[in-house]
Amino acid sequence: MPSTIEKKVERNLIGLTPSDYSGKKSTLCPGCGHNAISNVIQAAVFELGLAPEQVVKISGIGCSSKSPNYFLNRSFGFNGLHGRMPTLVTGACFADSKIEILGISGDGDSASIGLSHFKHIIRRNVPMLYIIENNGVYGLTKGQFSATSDQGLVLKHQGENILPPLDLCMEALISGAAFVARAFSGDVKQMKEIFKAAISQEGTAVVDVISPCVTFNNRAEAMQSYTWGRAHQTPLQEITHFGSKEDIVTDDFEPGSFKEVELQDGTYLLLRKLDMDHDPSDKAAALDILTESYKKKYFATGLIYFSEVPPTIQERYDLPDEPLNRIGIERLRPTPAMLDKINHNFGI
Amino acid sequence: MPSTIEKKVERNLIGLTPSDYSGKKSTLCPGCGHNAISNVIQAAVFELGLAPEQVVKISGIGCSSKSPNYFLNRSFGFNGLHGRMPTLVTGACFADSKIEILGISGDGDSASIGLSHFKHIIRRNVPMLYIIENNGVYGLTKGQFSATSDQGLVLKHQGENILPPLDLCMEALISGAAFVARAFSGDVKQMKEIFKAAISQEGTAVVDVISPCVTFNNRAEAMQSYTWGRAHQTPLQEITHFGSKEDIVTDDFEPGSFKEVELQDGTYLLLRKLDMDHDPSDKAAALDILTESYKKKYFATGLIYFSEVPPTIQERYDLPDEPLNRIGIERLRPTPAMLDKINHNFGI
Amino acid sequence: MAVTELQSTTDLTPIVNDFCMTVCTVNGSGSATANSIIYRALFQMGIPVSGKNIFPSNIMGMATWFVIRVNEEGFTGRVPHDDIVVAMNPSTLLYETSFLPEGGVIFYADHIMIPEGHREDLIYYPMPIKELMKTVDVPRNLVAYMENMLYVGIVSQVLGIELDELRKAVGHQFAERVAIAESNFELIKIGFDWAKDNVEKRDRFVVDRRPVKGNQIMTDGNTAAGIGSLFGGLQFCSWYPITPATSMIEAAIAKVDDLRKDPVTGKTTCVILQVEDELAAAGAALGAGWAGLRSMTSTSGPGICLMSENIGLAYFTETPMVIWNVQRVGPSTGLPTRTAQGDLAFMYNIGHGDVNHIILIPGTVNECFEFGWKSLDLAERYQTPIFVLSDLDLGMNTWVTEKFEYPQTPIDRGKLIWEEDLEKFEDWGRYKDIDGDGIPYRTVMGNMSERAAYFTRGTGHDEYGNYNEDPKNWSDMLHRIEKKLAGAIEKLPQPIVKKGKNAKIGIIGMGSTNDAILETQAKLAKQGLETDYMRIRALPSCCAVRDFITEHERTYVLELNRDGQLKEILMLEYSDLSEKLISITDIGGLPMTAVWAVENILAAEEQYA
Amino acid sequence: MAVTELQSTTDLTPIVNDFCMTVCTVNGSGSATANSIIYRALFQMGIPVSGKNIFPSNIMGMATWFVIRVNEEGFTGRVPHDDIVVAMNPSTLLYETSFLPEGGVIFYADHIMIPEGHREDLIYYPMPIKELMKTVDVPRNLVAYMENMLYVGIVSQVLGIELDELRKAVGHQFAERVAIAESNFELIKIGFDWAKDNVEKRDRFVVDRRPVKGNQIMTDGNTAAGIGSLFGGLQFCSWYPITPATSMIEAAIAKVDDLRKDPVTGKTTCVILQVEDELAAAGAALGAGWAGLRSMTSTSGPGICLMSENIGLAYFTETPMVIWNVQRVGPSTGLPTRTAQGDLAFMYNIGHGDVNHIILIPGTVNECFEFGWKSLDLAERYQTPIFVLSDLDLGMNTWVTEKFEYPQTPIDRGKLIWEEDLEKFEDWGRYKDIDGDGIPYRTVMGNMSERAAYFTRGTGHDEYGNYNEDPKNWSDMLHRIEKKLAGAIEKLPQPIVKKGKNAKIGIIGMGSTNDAILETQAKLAKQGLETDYMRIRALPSCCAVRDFITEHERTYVLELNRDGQLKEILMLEYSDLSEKLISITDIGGLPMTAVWAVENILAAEEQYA
Ligand SMILES: Cc1ncc(C[n+]2csc(CCOP(=O)(O)OP(=O)(O)O)c2C)c(N)n1
Ligand SMILES: Cc1ncc(C[n+]2csc(CCOP(=O)(O)OP(=O)(O)O)c2C)c(N)n1
Ligand code: SF4
Ligand code: SF4
Ligand SMILES: [Mg+2]
Ligand SMILES: [Mg+2]
Repeated sequence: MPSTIEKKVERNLIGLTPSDYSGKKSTLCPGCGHNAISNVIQAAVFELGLAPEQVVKISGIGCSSKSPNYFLNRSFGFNGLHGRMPTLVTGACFADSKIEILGISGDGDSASIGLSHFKHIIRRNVPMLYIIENNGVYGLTKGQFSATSDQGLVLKHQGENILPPLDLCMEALISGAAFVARAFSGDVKQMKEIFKAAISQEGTAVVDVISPCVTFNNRAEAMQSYTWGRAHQTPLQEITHFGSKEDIVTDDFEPGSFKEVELQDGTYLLLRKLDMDHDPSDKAAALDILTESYKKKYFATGLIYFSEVPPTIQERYDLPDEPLNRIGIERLRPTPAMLDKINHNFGI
Repeated sequence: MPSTIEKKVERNLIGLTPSDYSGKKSTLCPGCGHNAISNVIQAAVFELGLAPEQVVKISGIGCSSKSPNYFLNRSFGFNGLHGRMPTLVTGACFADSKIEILGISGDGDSASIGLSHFKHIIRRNVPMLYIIENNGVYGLTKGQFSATSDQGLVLKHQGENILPPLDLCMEALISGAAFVARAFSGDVKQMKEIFKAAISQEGTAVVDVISPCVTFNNRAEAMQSYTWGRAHQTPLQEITHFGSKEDIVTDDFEPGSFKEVELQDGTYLLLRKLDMDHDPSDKAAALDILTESYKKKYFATGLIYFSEVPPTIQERYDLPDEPLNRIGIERLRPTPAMLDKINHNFGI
Repeated sequence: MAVTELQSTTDLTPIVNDFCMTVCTVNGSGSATANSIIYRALFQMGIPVSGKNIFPSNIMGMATWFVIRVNEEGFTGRVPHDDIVVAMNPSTLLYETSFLPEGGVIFYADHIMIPEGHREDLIYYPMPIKELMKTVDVPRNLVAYMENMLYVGIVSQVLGIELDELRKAVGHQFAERVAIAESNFELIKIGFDWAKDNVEKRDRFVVDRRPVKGNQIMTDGNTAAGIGSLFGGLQFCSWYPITPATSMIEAAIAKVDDLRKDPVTGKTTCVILQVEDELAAAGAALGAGWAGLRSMTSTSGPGICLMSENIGLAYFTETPMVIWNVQRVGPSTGLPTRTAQGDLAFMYNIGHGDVNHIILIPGTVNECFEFGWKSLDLAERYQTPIFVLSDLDLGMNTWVTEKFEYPQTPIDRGKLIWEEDLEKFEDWGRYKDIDGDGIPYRTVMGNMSERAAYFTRGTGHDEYGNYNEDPKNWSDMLHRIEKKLAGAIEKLPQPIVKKGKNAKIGIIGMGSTNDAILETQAKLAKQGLETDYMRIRALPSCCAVRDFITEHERTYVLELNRDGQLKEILMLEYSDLSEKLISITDIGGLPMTAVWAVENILAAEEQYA
Repeated sequence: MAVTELQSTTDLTPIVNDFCMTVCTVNGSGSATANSIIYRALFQMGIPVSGKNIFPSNIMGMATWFVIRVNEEGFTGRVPHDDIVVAMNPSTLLYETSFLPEGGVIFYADHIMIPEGHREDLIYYPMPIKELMKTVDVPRNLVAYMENMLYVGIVSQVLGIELDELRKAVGHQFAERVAIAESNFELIKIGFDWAKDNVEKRDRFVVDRRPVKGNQIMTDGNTAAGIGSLFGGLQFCSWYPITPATSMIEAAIAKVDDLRKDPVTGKTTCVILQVEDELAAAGAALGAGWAGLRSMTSTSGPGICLMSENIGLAYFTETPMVIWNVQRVGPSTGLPTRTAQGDLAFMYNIGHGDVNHIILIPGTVNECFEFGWKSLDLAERYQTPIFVLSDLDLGMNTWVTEKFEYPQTPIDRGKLIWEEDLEKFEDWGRYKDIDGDGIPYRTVMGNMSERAAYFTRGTGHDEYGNYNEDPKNWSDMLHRIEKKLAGAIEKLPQPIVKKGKNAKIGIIGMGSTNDAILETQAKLAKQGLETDYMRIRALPSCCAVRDFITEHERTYVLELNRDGQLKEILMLEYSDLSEKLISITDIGGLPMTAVWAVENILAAEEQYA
């Protein structure tokens, strides 16, 4: 559990304790940014009062993609193929639309081999929280460049990276994601609020978490290192997620300095303005801030973009409320009369 | 040959006639937008005075990807795999950097199955003209939705398209392309000037040509139909490509109403302002115009974006000037002394 | 050359219900509809008939051949010659008449010029298509299409196809769209009447009504497979367009609303989703299968290649899913609109590492329906990807087949367990072989029991799904899976044997060549060579196959590929009998013909004479 | 338990140059360097040695075993037990000692607690690692790493590894970085000196210097393959990271600047490019091969799956390219850091439709170098994808091998023709079999002749590359390709036979199991069973293999997979001999051991006794 969770929180809304949300012991490197994310995920799900059985974890291949094994033991998990996590989610999401799907991926996984799936799942608006544990390097294969590596980065066996990085938030934006955020493994407090909001959101919510690889890409000058991240992080706003409107306390803030947003599940998000004055409902502004932060070498975190959710892929089909995977077999097979009709039609 | 080529042009700079640039008889449907593109390509290459042997045509799979067979018979061609054209180009481009590579693709080819390659080849800045013959439908497989199909489009065996289209110009832009244009099979004059400029450009030049499929997606209300295209086309500027500065005639135009651009190969582009007043060197403006034109349902054609070209992938390697595929075998094998040194090093 | 000069052959004894007619048009002209009216009318007259479309890989303007075979004995496989050619495409006329033997018949649109001195041994019927078109008022964009209706009428009249049956066939074709049906029939009738008044029959081919068999239907394998899957309780289908698999999905799309409204809620219980590529199609079907949905995808060779990594994942995570491969000609893009049986060896070995897969091979349209539902049962029962190997000939061509039979057994979801079931197990583990049959029990997401969840991975795992690199654990896991699937063998569709009289020679075949091989068997018998014919319907093969090979002196394995892939698989499975197997193969992209098979078997037999 | 209580075994006769020592650490602690210093020093002393890293699929903090085997006779394959354990990882100590037989030796860091009553039949050497570390000043982040140098010193002293050779080995390891070498050696010496003063030798294992063989080198197969490819004139290599193939490319990256400066211009003649995935890696290598560059890619099982569509395209368009598969354990993600020979059947059949592929199978590090350059020649000569099948054991572990031999033949670009060459042909066509050997002449882009260009396609094409759907054309094309590749068979690396004395029993193996099988052969001979051993180095196999099988009463095919894949392929190729082949397989992810092979062969032999 990250230190941000106060000791007193022993049981959540549904009476479970934090340990009900824990996972296997991590086998990632000590200090790996991904471990922080695992901890925050379990804290966020705990605080939302979701039973672990209501969550499903699906991932690709990589250190990042191994991490679902290290949180939420009682949730189903699928550690699939490199780059193909979104494809598994696309099929699984129809089985039971009440289940929250967490997709966990790496930068190699989503920005290289899986880029097309990443973009197409957003286009389909598959309801899920899509987390990229972005360290700008291939961790599990021991330090090669990924498509988000800084240009000019030098790695031991690879030489210098000659290509410019791509920005997964920008990609998500133009693919039509209605919730795009960037977080940092060095700031678990902000990350937790973002995750809580993202889970409350319908449709595809994308969170690109800069998550240092302490073993292969953590030199102070690297843009995905702890040092650089800590020195350059520029939160776009202070985010707090609230279970209900009543919980929101804004007495301390000046009027006009904050904004309340109601999420689809009736929970609330409070955004408090900081220096940046970024309007997350403005797509052009969102694109601008991404371009600018890269150019000016600062590290914008927080809610990049947020809008009304277009219909999800499930909503575009006329499915029963019941989970599809529980529908009894007698309701799945058309009747003999229907077959007679077909035979009749193809017959004489 | 499209009607825009005046009769008198019988021989080009290098003494060849238009028939030296022709291809096999097209087996596409009469009226298919792709046929117009084939014609314009051969006209553009003819007018640039490039020998057909200096051009290579590489494509994926689809009606669009078949079309390289129908122009430039004397150019090498490779009709590869569905969606993988950019990968072939990535390898082939190193063989001889003096060859102009034309990549021909369809919307299914580049926006669905090949989306990741499309984006990564741009990121690598592989020198080529990347043409998408975009009809918003799968032609060769007889009419299914592609990722650029209009939302709400109805096709015979498919029902209604439930997903929003993606915009390949926008994708090219954020992937870092330094030349992004949109053309229309119904406007061969503009297309030809764009192609000429794009071929003169180093690095990846992307031209998304809206190219109606008369058989499966040409109903008047469809955004990729001739009717809709003709009714809504809004050229962003008048484009003319000139072989040299001396050829440029601007007497007719008001000062300030045009702009000259020198291309890397010493040729020139003249852009004459029209109603839109779009600055193609402004990336944010380019993104805006794409978003806006989709929202407001007009059809912006012309040069969307144009900038200084970052180093191409070839320039990032220190290659000889000679074509690599002609280097003699004796220059490819390290010497016995070099092997001795290795053996020595691994030995005792 | 004046057409009237052409002489009829002297012998005019009718040949009843036995000919092969090829209609030669350019594609995109709408001739498919015209041809379907002809074969449908024949079908309605109780005459065995098939329709095969030999089409190019493009959309419009290239030569296309539509072959209608009529055969009293019910042999409707392909034949290598034509008896009748209907020529509507000037550019290929010479080529097509080369398939006509002496006495062959050619109907041709009379604006086509028959070159001077062209074969005098044929019977020519010029058709005044352009002339007759002038008598009607047809919108310009429909002219080419409507011209086809004229040949329907003319040809039908000359052959003896009944006008009433044509009318019924038109009605069937256009269903509710009565006005369109009317205008089509009008042209057919004009052709028909013109022929009645103007054509003197000079050839021997005629059709004659037969008692209608009530249990027969006419359709194609892809339609059957699509519908069969819906009857199998298909809940999720992800796909990417590819010829010749697309029409299978389109058949399912066309019927899903009718067939799959949940009787309780009126909502749909089946999602069909086009995705970005075959990697995604396989991944999504796998994800759905994993999550407890009955799932399927359908593709052809190139798509299978792209699915191979996912297939290995499904195999090793023991996830149910069904993959149809409607085969076309490979390698590579190959001949996308031609037929073959060339993907067998690849699929049997697909995926890196050790695998063993189950392949179902339907040989009739009826079986496409049956394997449509059955494959979903097998996938869930054995928790593995089930492949169904069809092909373009079976999938896209039109066959007479028996009525689809309502599934004899209820939907089988295998060892899928929910909250209550879990209670029964003291020590459940996802990969634990509790019953000793190698098949573990399976939970799926949404199961709210605290004990239900497990972590699925393509990496080494123990009985509980935990990561494990221990050599023995790995080996045990792989051997259990092998055993699990070995247990399936005798439960798969058994081979079908058609016996000859005291035959010493065997023939083995699979899939769409069934008609041609049945005809081969009959022809061979006529020539004094009795054979038994076994059609394999699933791999790995069951012990009946061993018995069959053992019982025969030698067995010919007939297949449409270069390398004799089925024969190779049988050689491995029955290596002690391998000398008894003789491979006969053809790889030209067209359906098998009995003539070819007979010729090759007899040639091979000579060395044993 | 006090360590001093432990008794030495009574018999102290030295066992010279014959033991297996496993160093147990956690990964990420830098022990690889320490271990390499040990085996390098042994190598320098002229003693046959190998080093195998048995590591988990993660980056840091999990148990890792490094196995150093020393064997006078040169058998350095894996053995299933340990003689000596060096224990630095408390969590796995009990597990590791279970591999020690009675009299086994255990060196352990003395902060590890040996549980009370733990095996008394072992010889324990506590190492005061933490204590000794206090005597030196090491930056905190290097402490764990430097601790390893201490065990190097202690163990070496006890075994008799010479200090001078350790110093040389350290120098070799750090090359120019002299200061680092110094500080490492300092710790080794502290350990060494401490042992000299404090350890009483109570075990039997010692090493003794042997005459150094001048023709030997020590390295791993991936390094050899990467360098071999550069000597093969590799011009383009596209790749995507995957264990255990990555280090092959990294070896090429490390050397490309030194080795591949064009002697004329001083520029580079070889491009190595990491791309977005294996689809792109294969596509780019194919594009480069097509364009006239000598091209290659390297991957492992999951990547091979993704390359399958491109492989079919390369096969059918007859495009040269080389694909290395450094195998790991499948199916699926499997055991990514363990070794196997399980991809053979898949690769032999890879691609839909009929294919036949050439596979080279190096069995020594030296051959990795040789096949590195040779594969590029074969690819261009036969205009087809050439597969090279290595594995993790061969590729990533350290072996003593013969010096790399400079290629005996100049680079062969096959029938690649340019402008002048074209003049010689009257009627050139890209797919025309001008020489009757099935191999056509090939032009590439940049050729400025008006006649050079052709249109390459994966669809049916005639001799000139034009689109063609004609059945005979298709069949002819496929059969020519078959013939072309059949012509290669006797030109591929021939099998190597090691004869026993009048042996009636054969053994067939391939690849990295060579060492274990050589040892098996020797062990069997000692037990009275003479065998001949044939190592297959390429498929399809040549007639020498037929002869070998024929000449032996029976032949055991030994391989590291579940299904006996090599045996199956041989059964198909020599079906008449299939009863003579007996499959012995193991699939646990570890290299083969002679003990296991001997046991299995003897057990099988019993039924013939
Ligand atoms: C098809 C395939 N190709 C390559 C690999 C090897 N591989 C495993 S993890 C990985 C990269 C992971 O990088 P990333 O997604 O950034 O995750 P990280 O380890 O950095 O968290 C690769 C290439 C694979 N497993 N499958
Ligand atoms: C791997 C693979 N999947 C599917 C196909 C089938 N296929 C051929 S063309 C095509 C779509 C072509 O659409 P597009 O790229 O838009 O080209 P168009 O025909 O519309 O010009 C598809 C899916 C294929 N050839 N290969
Ligand atoms: S290698 Fe990097 S990404 Fe992987 S676990 Fe270690 S620190 Fe994390
Ligand atoms: S089907 Fe459409 S895209 Fe294809 S050739 Fe015809 S009009 Fe063009
Ligand atoms: Mg990463
Ligand atoms: Mg298209």
